[in-house]
Amino acid sequence: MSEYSQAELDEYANDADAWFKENTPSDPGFMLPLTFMEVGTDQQFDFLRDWQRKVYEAGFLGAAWPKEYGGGGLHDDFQTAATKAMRKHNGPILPNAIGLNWTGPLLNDIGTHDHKAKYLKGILNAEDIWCQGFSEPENGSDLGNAQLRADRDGDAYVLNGSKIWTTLGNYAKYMILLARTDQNAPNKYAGLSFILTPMKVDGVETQKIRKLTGEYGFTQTFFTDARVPTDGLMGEEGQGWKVAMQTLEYERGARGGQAGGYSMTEPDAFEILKLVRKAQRDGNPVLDDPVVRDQLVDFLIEAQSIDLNNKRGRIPDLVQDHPMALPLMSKLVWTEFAREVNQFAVSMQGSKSAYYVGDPNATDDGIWTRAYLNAFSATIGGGTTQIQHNIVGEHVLGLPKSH
Amino acid sequence: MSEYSQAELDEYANDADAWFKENTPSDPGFMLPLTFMEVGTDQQFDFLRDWQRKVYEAGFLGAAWPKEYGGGGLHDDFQTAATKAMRKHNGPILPNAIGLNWTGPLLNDIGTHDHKAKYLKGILNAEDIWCQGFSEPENGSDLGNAQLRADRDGDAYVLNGSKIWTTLGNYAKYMILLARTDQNAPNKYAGLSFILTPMKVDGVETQKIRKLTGEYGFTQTFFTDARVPTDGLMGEEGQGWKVAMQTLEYERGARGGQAGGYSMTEPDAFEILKLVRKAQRDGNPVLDDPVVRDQLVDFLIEAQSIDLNNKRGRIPDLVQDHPMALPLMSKLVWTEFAREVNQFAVSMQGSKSAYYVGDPNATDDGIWTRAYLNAFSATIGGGTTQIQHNIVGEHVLGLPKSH
Amino acid sequence: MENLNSNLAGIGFSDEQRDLLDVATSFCREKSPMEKVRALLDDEAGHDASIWQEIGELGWLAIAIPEEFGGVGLGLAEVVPVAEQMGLHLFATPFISSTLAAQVLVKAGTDEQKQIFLTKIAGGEAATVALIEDSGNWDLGATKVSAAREGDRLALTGTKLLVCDAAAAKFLIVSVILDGAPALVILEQSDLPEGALRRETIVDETKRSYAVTLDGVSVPIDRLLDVDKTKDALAHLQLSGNLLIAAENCGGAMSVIQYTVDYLNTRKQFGKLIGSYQAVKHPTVSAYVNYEKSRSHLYSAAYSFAEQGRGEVATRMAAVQAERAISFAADRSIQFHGGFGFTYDCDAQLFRRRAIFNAALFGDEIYQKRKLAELLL
Amino acid sequence: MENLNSNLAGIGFSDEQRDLLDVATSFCREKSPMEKVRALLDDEAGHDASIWQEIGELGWLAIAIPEEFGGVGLGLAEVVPVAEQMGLHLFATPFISSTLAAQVLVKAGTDEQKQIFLTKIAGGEAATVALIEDSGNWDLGATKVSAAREGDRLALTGTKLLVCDAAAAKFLIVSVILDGAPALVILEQSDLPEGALRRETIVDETKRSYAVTLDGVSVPIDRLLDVDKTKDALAHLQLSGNLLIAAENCGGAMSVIQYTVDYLNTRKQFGKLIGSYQAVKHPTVSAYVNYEKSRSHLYSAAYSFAEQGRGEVATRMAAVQAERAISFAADRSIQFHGGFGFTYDCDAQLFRRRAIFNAALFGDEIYQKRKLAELLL
Repeated sequence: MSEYSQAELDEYANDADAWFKENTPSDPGFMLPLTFMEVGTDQQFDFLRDWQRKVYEAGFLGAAWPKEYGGGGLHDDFQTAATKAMRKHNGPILPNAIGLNWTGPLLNDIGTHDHKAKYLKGILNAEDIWCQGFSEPENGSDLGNAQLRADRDGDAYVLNGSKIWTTLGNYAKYMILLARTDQNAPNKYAGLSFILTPMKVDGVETQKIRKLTGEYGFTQTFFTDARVPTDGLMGEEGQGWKVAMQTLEYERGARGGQAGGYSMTEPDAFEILKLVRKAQRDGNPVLDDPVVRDQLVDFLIEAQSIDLNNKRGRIPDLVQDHPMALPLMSKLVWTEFAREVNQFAVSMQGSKSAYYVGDPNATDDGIWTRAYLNAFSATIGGGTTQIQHNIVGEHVLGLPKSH
Repeated sequence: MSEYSQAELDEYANDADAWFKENTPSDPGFMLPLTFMEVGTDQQFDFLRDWQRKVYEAGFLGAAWPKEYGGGGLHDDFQTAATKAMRKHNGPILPNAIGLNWTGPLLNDIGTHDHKAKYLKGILNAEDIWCQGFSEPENGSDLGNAQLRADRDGDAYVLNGSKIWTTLGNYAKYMILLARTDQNAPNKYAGLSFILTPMKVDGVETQKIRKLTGEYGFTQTFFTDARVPTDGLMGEEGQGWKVAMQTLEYERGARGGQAGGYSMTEPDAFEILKLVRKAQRDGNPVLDDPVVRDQLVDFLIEAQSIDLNNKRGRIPDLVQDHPMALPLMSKLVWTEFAREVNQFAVSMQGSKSAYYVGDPNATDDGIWTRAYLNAFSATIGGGTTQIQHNIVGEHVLGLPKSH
Repeated sequence: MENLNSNLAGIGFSDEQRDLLDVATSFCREKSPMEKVRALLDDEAGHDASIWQEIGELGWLAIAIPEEFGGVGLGLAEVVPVAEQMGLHLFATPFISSTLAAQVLVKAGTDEQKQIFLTKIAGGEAATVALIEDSGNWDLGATKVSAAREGDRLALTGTKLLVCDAAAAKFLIVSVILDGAPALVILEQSDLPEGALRRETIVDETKRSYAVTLDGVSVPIDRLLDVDKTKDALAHLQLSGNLLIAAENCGGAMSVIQYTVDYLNTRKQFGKLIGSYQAVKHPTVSAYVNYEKSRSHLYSAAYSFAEQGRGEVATRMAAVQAERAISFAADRSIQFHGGFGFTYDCDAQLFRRRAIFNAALFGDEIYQKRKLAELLL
Repeated sequence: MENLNSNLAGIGFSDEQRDLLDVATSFCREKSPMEKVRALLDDEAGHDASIWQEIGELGWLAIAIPEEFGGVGLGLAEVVPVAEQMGLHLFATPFISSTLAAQVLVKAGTDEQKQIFLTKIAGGEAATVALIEDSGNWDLGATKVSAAREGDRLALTGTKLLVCDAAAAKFLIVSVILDGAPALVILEQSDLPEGALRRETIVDETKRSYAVTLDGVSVPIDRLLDVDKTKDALAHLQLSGNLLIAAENCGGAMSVIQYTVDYLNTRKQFGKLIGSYQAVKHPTVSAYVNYEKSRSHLYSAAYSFAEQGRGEVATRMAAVQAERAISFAADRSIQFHGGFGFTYDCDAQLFRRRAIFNAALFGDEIYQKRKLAELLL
């Protein structure tokens, strides 16, 4: 990353601010998803893909990725400024989350020149949507036990098995796949490899999964003698577990290198306050109730905790004792907060909480109940809250393993 | 237990009511313990021992134990009526808890005639104080791993080792002891025996343990080549674990046969309300604060839960689905409630919560803070709250063991 | 202090309750297996008319109706075990709606109205109550829907929301303002013009509720319930609704816990049954402990329901504890089912949605606790 | 909404804070090992006079005092790391009391008073503030202790409670009512008659506090602080007290968590380290997460302390979160130490008692949250 002057950064930040102010789309007339895991219709997907391409082409996505592969070649601080502007103007989410936040950083860190040339630009301009194939139906949390077979046959792997909870699986051109290449490895981890896998080949089929909200957004992917090129191998054969763990560190924010922007809107104390300021319960303004006010203060304190944790994490002197603590606990904290605050929002509606998305009497079109139910995708996916506790306990506090 | 008429029961209940009304001692001029685990001074102990003897001699303790061994020979319902009267008049606790609630029922259920003749009356009249020797310093929760040795030598066991958390250990004449009689048993449980052990013999020494409250109440007991008669063996040699488990069922209320009365005052919503009604926080009556009122309602609901659980447990048709659930969860529920409600009581005092027992400005002589700290004796002792969760999970819900 | 003591209820269980619990346990298990519940989610009516007829024939609708009007002459205490077992199986019927309509008639109907309408319910006809309005006020007397006298008729204006089972009901009892005071009016289904009912999109897909537009509806004056008894009837209705909802929620809590336990005992991760992990086991135990407390409160409320003061305290406590029990149990059930928990196919969501919907009808936990503070502190 | 946004603070960390954190970390670790803390529990003074002198020499008391009065000229933001590290080691000194007394003088002292008394504190002399009374009012202006003008003197009446470090303090700053309005008066130790100080029995045995009887005490009028600045000074004192207490609690939380973790990593039950049981591990993680949040709030409060609005919000949030962090961590630490946790020898109780005591001084969680609701909603 290059040196830069404060003036250059300021100019870029101003440009970004002006661009997002000008170009952030207003209400499209249909409900937009709050996270990339909630893209349920083609209409939503097309809209968000266009939006991502626009942001990229304006120079506000991948600003710190290498120029030769489609990035901006700038210092990280530039992308940070662009993302801040996007957030300020409430830009919609960027849909290609797995590509932007996981695959891209991984390619930049350990990919070959060919990998980078082939994949990076398509990630940024949303031409190539990526999905992730770690979980299997029988191994949701126990990723190391993945059973999908990848048998080498010449310059191809022959894939057989199934992956589940594939976000955007039906739109994806590529998958990052954790597969078993060695059935006889000395332990379950040693038999795994990490493969960049094309989705649009024979023998790969996706099937939509209906979520507890009644909507769609995930798929199960079935592999039946699907042949994919071996040049998609990341790391050595048998090192898939290590690569997958590295990938999860990007997800948890414990490693940097993400393209920028955001693919989820974080739970927002402001939004809750907006709801509560207008809400009536039992015929009275919610804010008249001291008990509700007290609970609301709890949520505002917690929202500030999340914001301040993020900011403190960038001050090395204030995280010296446990440098990895804040990134490793981040997912745990915000996902549980999202669940709780949305549950609270539901109860703030009084009798109106009976309604669901689609009823004309539903408060804010029913998004609060939907958001509460959707919140489980984050407390479960990407390592359940229970597993996050193990991670913090073992990796930060040094407590013994639980199993 | 004999047949009886309602008129007989009514007369007995009236007598009990009249007796406790007449004889329940008023304020002795020093602080009385709320549970038998909190007897910290000789003054307290002597007072409570006298009280127990008086209750027994009046016929209101052990009413349902066999007449030939010092009991009243009446139906259980009589003792229940007497205990109710004791509670109604706020009688002090009965100190010989291990004898009345654990040893006595065990002797009645599986003891020999000689055992009963030797021990039961002394339990009831508080002549012979009993203590319990299950936990060891290295095995607080893992009772099955007890290491105290009992080596048979003629008609004596030679005891070596140490027991801890012995309530009233320094006053006790006897201990129910879980000891290892077989070092080579096929598993850790099979080597254990359950022995009624005299405390006033050579080689047995007790040492007081200071509690987190700053007071005393427990001892550690050291055995050094102490010789005790083998006729104290309960059950067969090597069956100690089974006998100990049976004993714990008396403790948890999962088996009946206790002598009656009570050795702990239960957390009481009434007492908290008394405090809250008079308390000031920040210059204002506590009850003016809607947030406090809301929390207080939570505690009242929970206090009712405990009371109603106890009552429902006596209606077989209402516990058909899980007959053991209510007794097995009882300890978990009330001990945690006691901790929480006393913690709440501390916070209700506002700036006065800074004071502790002994300061003239302490609210109610500081009993609330002391009660909160003492509450841990119950959430830890007799199987921690964490272990109680395992018990309910495994024995009631049928969930798999955790270790 | 004495005041508190006298306000806290005991518990008991009658032979009639036991008999009804027995029969409801097996009937609900047999008639409402989960496949049936699932099949009815997309059904317009939302319940099986032939099973509803069976329920009528069993006499369950007659339980709390006086004998002189074709009823059994028992009270809501005996209805509770039935509602509990229905909740346990997410059994969709207009049973609670009809029972509540009957209770209103018992309290405030004229002799003639009782003769006509109570007899209908006792005989197995569905009915319901129309109470909630856009204000969301749970005080049932605070209605803005109005009735005006026009000769010997009453002309109604306004809209009622969340009227459960309105399409199945042969008649509805509607709370209105008449002459400046709350009143109750009986509407027959035929009194409603076409389009007066709009099926609402509600979070609990096992249930059916409707917005009912009353503008232009007019009924004869003899449909007006005894105005002098309206206040008492509305108070009774508030508590009756809470009691039966608590019963449904309590049953639902047990059901979703058992559903969770079954999964924890079969699903393995990291080579071990997930129920062996304390991070999953202990909260499941907490959920179960909540349920057991809730059941104690429920049957205490049933036992003391008719008693002044105690009955209200016990019922509101039961409502709070049951809402907590099912909400927490279902929330944790979704979580502990992992990825499957996030799908529409996992039944945990049905119970979570049920809890949200039920809380909306007669006042949620926050509301009940405020009432309890007024009663107890 | 804008209002809320402008009230929420950011975070930053100055070089001076970093330097003070470094030196305080090693000094406090060295001077206040747990054996020393334990030894001081039974000591009448409760702190080590020679170490207190060292602290004076280090210049820590001078940190937030202007240079013209012998100080370093920084603010409370730079005091926070010191208080945090003291809290971490349960380091008993009159540091916070003296710092608070200095803050009052900075805000409302006359030039002459500053010259005399601020210089003393900057030079290492202990002082304190006497605020709390029998009413328990945390509004520092609501005092009933009164001062009456008698010629060129002020005669005081009433009793102050929970005056920390009153015996060690060379002078006390007392809040009183004078001419119907709050005022502040400096008392030198020599102004107090024999027996005016009574050591109180407090829950935190590491600290010393006193009831101070003021009846009959009289001081020259020049001990009166600037009455026009009293209101601001008291508001500043409320927040300063909360900030430093939050720092102490935050440090204490980390300490008791580490103490717990050490035990969980050595104690075995059922053949396994107890830290491997999720029922123990996960709540310990929750305690730790609480602590990390608390530290973020603490340094945000330090950073924004001087800012109108934001500073108060950040400080009260920090106070709430720190109280929760240490209370929960210490409560669970007692529990997870099992039988040992129930003994006087287990250090967890020291932290639990500390949390209770600290909450009493400048308003507990419930109080702070009410203030926050007023500020934010």
